[in-house]
Amino acid sequence: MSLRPWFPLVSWSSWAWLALLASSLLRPLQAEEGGEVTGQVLFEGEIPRPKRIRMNADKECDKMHGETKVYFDNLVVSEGRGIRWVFVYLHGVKGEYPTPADPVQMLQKGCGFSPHVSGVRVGQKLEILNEDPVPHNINCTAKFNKPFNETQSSGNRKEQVFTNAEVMVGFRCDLHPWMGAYCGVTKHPFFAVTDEKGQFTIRNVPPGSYTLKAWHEELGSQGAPVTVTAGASQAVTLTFKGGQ
Amino acid sequence: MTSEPALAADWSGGKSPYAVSHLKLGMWLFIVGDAFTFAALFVGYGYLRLGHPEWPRPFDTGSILQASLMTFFLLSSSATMAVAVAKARKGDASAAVQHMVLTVIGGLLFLIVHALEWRHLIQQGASLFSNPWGVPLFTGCFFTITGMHMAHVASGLVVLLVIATKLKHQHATADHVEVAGLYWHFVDLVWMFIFPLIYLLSMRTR
Amino acid sequence: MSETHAEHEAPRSFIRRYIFSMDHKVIGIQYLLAMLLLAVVGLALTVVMRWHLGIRTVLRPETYLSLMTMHASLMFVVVTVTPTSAFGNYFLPLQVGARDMAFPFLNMLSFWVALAAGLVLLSSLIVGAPISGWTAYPPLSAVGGVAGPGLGLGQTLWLVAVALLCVSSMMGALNFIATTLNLRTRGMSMMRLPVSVWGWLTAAVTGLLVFPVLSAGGIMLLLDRLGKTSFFVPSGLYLGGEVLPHQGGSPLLWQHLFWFFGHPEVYIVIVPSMCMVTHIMANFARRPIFGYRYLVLSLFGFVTLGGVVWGHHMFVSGMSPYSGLAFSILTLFVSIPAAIFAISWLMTLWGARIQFRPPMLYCLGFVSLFISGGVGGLFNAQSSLDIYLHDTYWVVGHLHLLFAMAAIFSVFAAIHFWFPKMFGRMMNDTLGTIHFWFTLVGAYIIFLTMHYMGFLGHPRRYAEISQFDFLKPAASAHTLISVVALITAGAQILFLFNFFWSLFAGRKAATNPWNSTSLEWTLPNPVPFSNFERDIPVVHRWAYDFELPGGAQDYEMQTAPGPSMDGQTGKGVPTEKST
Amino acid sequence: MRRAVAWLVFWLVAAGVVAAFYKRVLWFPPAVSEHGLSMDSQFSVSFLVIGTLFVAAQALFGYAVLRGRGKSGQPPSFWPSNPRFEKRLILAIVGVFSMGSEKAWANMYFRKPSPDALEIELTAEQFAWNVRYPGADGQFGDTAPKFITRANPIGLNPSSRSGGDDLVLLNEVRVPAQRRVRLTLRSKDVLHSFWVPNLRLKQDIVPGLAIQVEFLATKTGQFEIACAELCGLGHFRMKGTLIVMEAQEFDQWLEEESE
Repeated sequence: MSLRPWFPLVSWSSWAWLALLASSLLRPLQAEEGGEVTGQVLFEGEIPRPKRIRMNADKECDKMHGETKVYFDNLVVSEGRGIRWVFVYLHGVKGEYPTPADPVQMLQKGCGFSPHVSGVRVGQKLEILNEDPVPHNINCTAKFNKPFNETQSSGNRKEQVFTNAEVMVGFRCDLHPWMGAYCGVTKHPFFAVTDEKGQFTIRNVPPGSYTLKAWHEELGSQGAPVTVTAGASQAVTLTFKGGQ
Repeated sequence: MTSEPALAADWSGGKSPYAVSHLKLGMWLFIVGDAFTFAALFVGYGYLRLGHPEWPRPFDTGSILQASLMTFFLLSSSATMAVAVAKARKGDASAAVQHMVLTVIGGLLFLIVHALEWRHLIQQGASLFSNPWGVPLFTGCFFTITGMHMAHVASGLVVLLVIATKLKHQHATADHVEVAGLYWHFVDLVWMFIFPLIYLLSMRTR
Repeated sequence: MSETHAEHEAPRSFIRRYIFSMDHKVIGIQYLLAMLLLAVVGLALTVVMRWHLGIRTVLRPETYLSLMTMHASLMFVVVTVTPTSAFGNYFLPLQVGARDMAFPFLNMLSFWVALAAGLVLLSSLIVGAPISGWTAYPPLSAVGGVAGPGLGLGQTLWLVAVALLCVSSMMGALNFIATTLNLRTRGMSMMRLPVSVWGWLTAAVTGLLVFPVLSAGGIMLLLDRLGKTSFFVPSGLYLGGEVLPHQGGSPLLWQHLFWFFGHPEVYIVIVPSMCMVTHIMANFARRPIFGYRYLVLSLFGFVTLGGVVWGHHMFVSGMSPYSGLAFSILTLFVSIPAAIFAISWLMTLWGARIQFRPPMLYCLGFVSLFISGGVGGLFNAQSSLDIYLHDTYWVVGHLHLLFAMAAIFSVFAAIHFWFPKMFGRMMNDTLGTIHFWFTLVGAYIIFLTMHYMGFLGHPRRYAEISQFDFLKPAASAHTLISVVALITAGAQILFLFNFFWSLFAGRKAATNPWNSTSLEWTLPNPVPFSNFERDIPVVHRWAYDFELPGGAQDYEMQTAPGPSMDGQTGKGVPTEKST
Repeated sequence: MRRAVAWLVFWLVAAGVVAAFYKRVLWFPPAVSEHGLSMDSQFSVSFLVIGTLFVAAQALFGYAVLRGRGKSGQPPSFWPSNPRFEKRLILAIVGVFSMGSEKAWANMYFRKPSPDALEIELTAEQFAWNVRYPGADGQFGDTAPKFITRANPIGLNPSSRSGGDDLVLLNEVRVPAQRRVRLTLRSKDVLHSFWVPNLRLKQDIVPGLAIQVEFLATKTGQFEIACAELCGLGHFRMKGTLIVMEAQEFDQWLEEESE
């Protein structure tokens, strides 16, 4: 059996077309029924100085960055006090939602995980790729899913499916101890990760009352009640206190 | 020197030149080996205990009295076992069986009081990995060592019962009783290390 | 009360006779075959590892580590039991003149438990073998899967296998001691025992004393893993992104317990090997053993010293430097009993008319390897030098030369020597000779190079060496080792072929093909179920009356009356009247 | 013919071994520490004595075997053994080694800690070396596992007074030459071993213990730190660098780093 090199291209693109078609059919339907939760996660207290990663611990990692300084991503606060990398999700969602076929990607790149925080659905593929010329290690410290711990050589692709909801599944690379990532595993699609300004948007939420939960690697988690009405946007602001 | 015919019989193979039965020799060897198991556990216990300046001493007078009671049961069961061996040697099977039953009762009482003690400790929040009195390893060592010992006592009871039954039906000999006795005394001896090292050294001092 | 099986009939059914047999001869062969199988698996792992290290990087680091762990553990199961359990089982009762072991049922149990240990070990290979090495140092081995792949279920299975091995070895040891002490035939005084029996006895005594310690340590480690106790796990470990709940244990405690077993364990393997070699060598040198009494004394030396030198595995472990000092000096004293053996071999060979048959070749190879490995030990034994050599390839080379290669040579010698008695056929001499030379030269090239790599400071258990500049020169050495190792491993096919081919098509063996002296050679092939069909023969001399002046033949069987060179003629020998 | 080939092989191997030793292929890396030099001399003595013993024993054994070849019909000849001589030889060897070796050992371990040694703390983890200098106040801040995060790898207590100026590096140990350095070795998780071949220094790092070792580096340069105790899947990659600098250069660097 020999496959032409264009075969995966065609098959993937046809899947993509199908997905696009399906989503274009579904979206107007949901938009009418669902509401939207947006907001911002803010930091209170003295904004900590970002800490530099000593990349020279691994010469090859150092080479990738040249003179650029790299900082830890554990607590990133913007000038407007928005906290980046907060995982926000709705608690108390009922009903079944189809699992997307596309995988969520997590890269090991430049001796760091990218994205640092992401979300994946139960049953959806999480694809971990090592794009660096050096080997990494994926140490997944899941509690409610099967943990695993293995070396990932340069260019290797690993696919993982989680069977239980878990916020958050931690990932580390023990070969480069400054590397860490988190992935929230949820049963429904109503989650988001805050951006540089600490802002997030969760779309197409079926009307109802929920708890909006926010999780941060170092600051812990908190929740706030939200009530979503169809076609409306609900704005929520959450505040984490730092330096306790 | 024994007489020639007896010697010839002894030497015809399959018999011992030292006039010790295989079973007895085997039991002695087992005891030597098993003593090393307990020795290693005790060494580990001592090593860990010395590493912790504030090793807990939670046992009050009541617990020590209870442990003394256990010691009493076990010691007296050893005494009845010694009598059973002597009776069996004399050929008085029924008296031997009686004393073995007494031994089993002593052992059972020991186990029951011991189990009650365990239950009491567990109710107070003691487990293999934590306890309310401080260093978690205290109960780790306690349960491991006494547990090993209890397992030995329990299996000893089974052996005693089997041999007593067999003796009653003339399927066992005085040799069997003696070997079972050896084991039982060994188990008792181990307890004589456990009692001071684990109980008395962990007595509450005011 | 009788447990000898002289009084019951040989079992008729196939299962009772060949599978669940209580006959020591069947059990000996079962051990031999099972261990050959496990050894082949262990060797296959070596091939993969050497391919990875020296030729092409094909394994993930963790896979390399699990293969390494499994190789060591399998070989340690195999090598440990083969010299004693396989040959001891078959030949100890024959050589002391007994109808069976003292406890035939225990003997059967011991084999099946050992086999179970081997199978559980193999099953851990299937679920993901541990990566903690055969020493299983905690906390790596004690805290479960957070410490690395294979350290969850795989490590637990590994521990179960070790526990089973302990039980099996203790049953075996008990049996061997009881048999040797209790079942000797008339005239077989302790000082007339063939040296091989002394070796098995020594191994059994050592095993009886140290396996319980390992099992106690194993119980504690298992409780740490399953019961969350903290015997070996200190407080505040941070692993996998969180602080572990364990509190207050000591990793060094495991090292003490483990090496209290682990060091004598080396003697459990090598002492019976040395003794079998001594026995076989006397036969092919046609010479009485030089200094039999000293040999026996030095065996006591091995047992005693073996129990007090475990700390030399821990010179840099963080234990008190004063104990390091003491252990170092005590360890140097081990060279005394070892040298007594070496001198005895040398003197036995000196001026002898050597018959260069394969069993003898393997014995000579053993002696050479033993000397090489032994003098290497004089470096490690010095605590100050061990700072440099500890955990480097020097140690790997040293232990393989002695513990693995020398021991396996003694097994080869024993297989070739006793094959005619066990299977009634001779093995092929030419194949044996070729296999011998390949293995000897291979062993030397591989393991001397490893010693040499130790000079570089090359740490052992490295899955790859590309990270370190100071290891760059070792790359070509790794390639050399790998190529030679593959050839040497390939040469083992010769042996396997020889073994199985001779099993069915070898030349039929005479009753005493090597003109040997000990009791097993008085028996017909195949050896009858109760060994000695009529009365057990009376022994009149030791087993090493070769080259007696004025004899018609150049040897005397132990059963032959008359003056002997054992220096005890007249002592303990029954008069003719009493037979 | 066979004999000629055997001799050829023998001499080739012998020449190869001699050449390898002479050219120092796979030889010890040069020692750069004070105690390393005494260890090297102890090794040389051992190498000479044990090497001689090794060659003598193998040669004697080989000779005995070769003599036994092709002999038949001759009466065996015994070599009168001299057990007393043999015993003395072995005791002498034991004596020489225990004295020499233990002296080197004592030199390293049984000396008073020098009061003016530079204090450095090394915390090993899977699979990296965290290096800590006490900073300007000369005091280490207190640490606890519960404070450990990725950005705070050794778990410095944020409210610790003396910890604020602690300098924490990764995989890089800088020390001045010709000054005693006291390393405090700790581990966050499993056993590791601090191994610098050039320093002739190897010390296991045991979690739960703080093991101190002292050394004095005599030469400047960069040397590799390897882990010598199996610590998990990244064991082979646990690499650090020891940088020995001139004293003033070191002071300057320390000042710059802790600004």
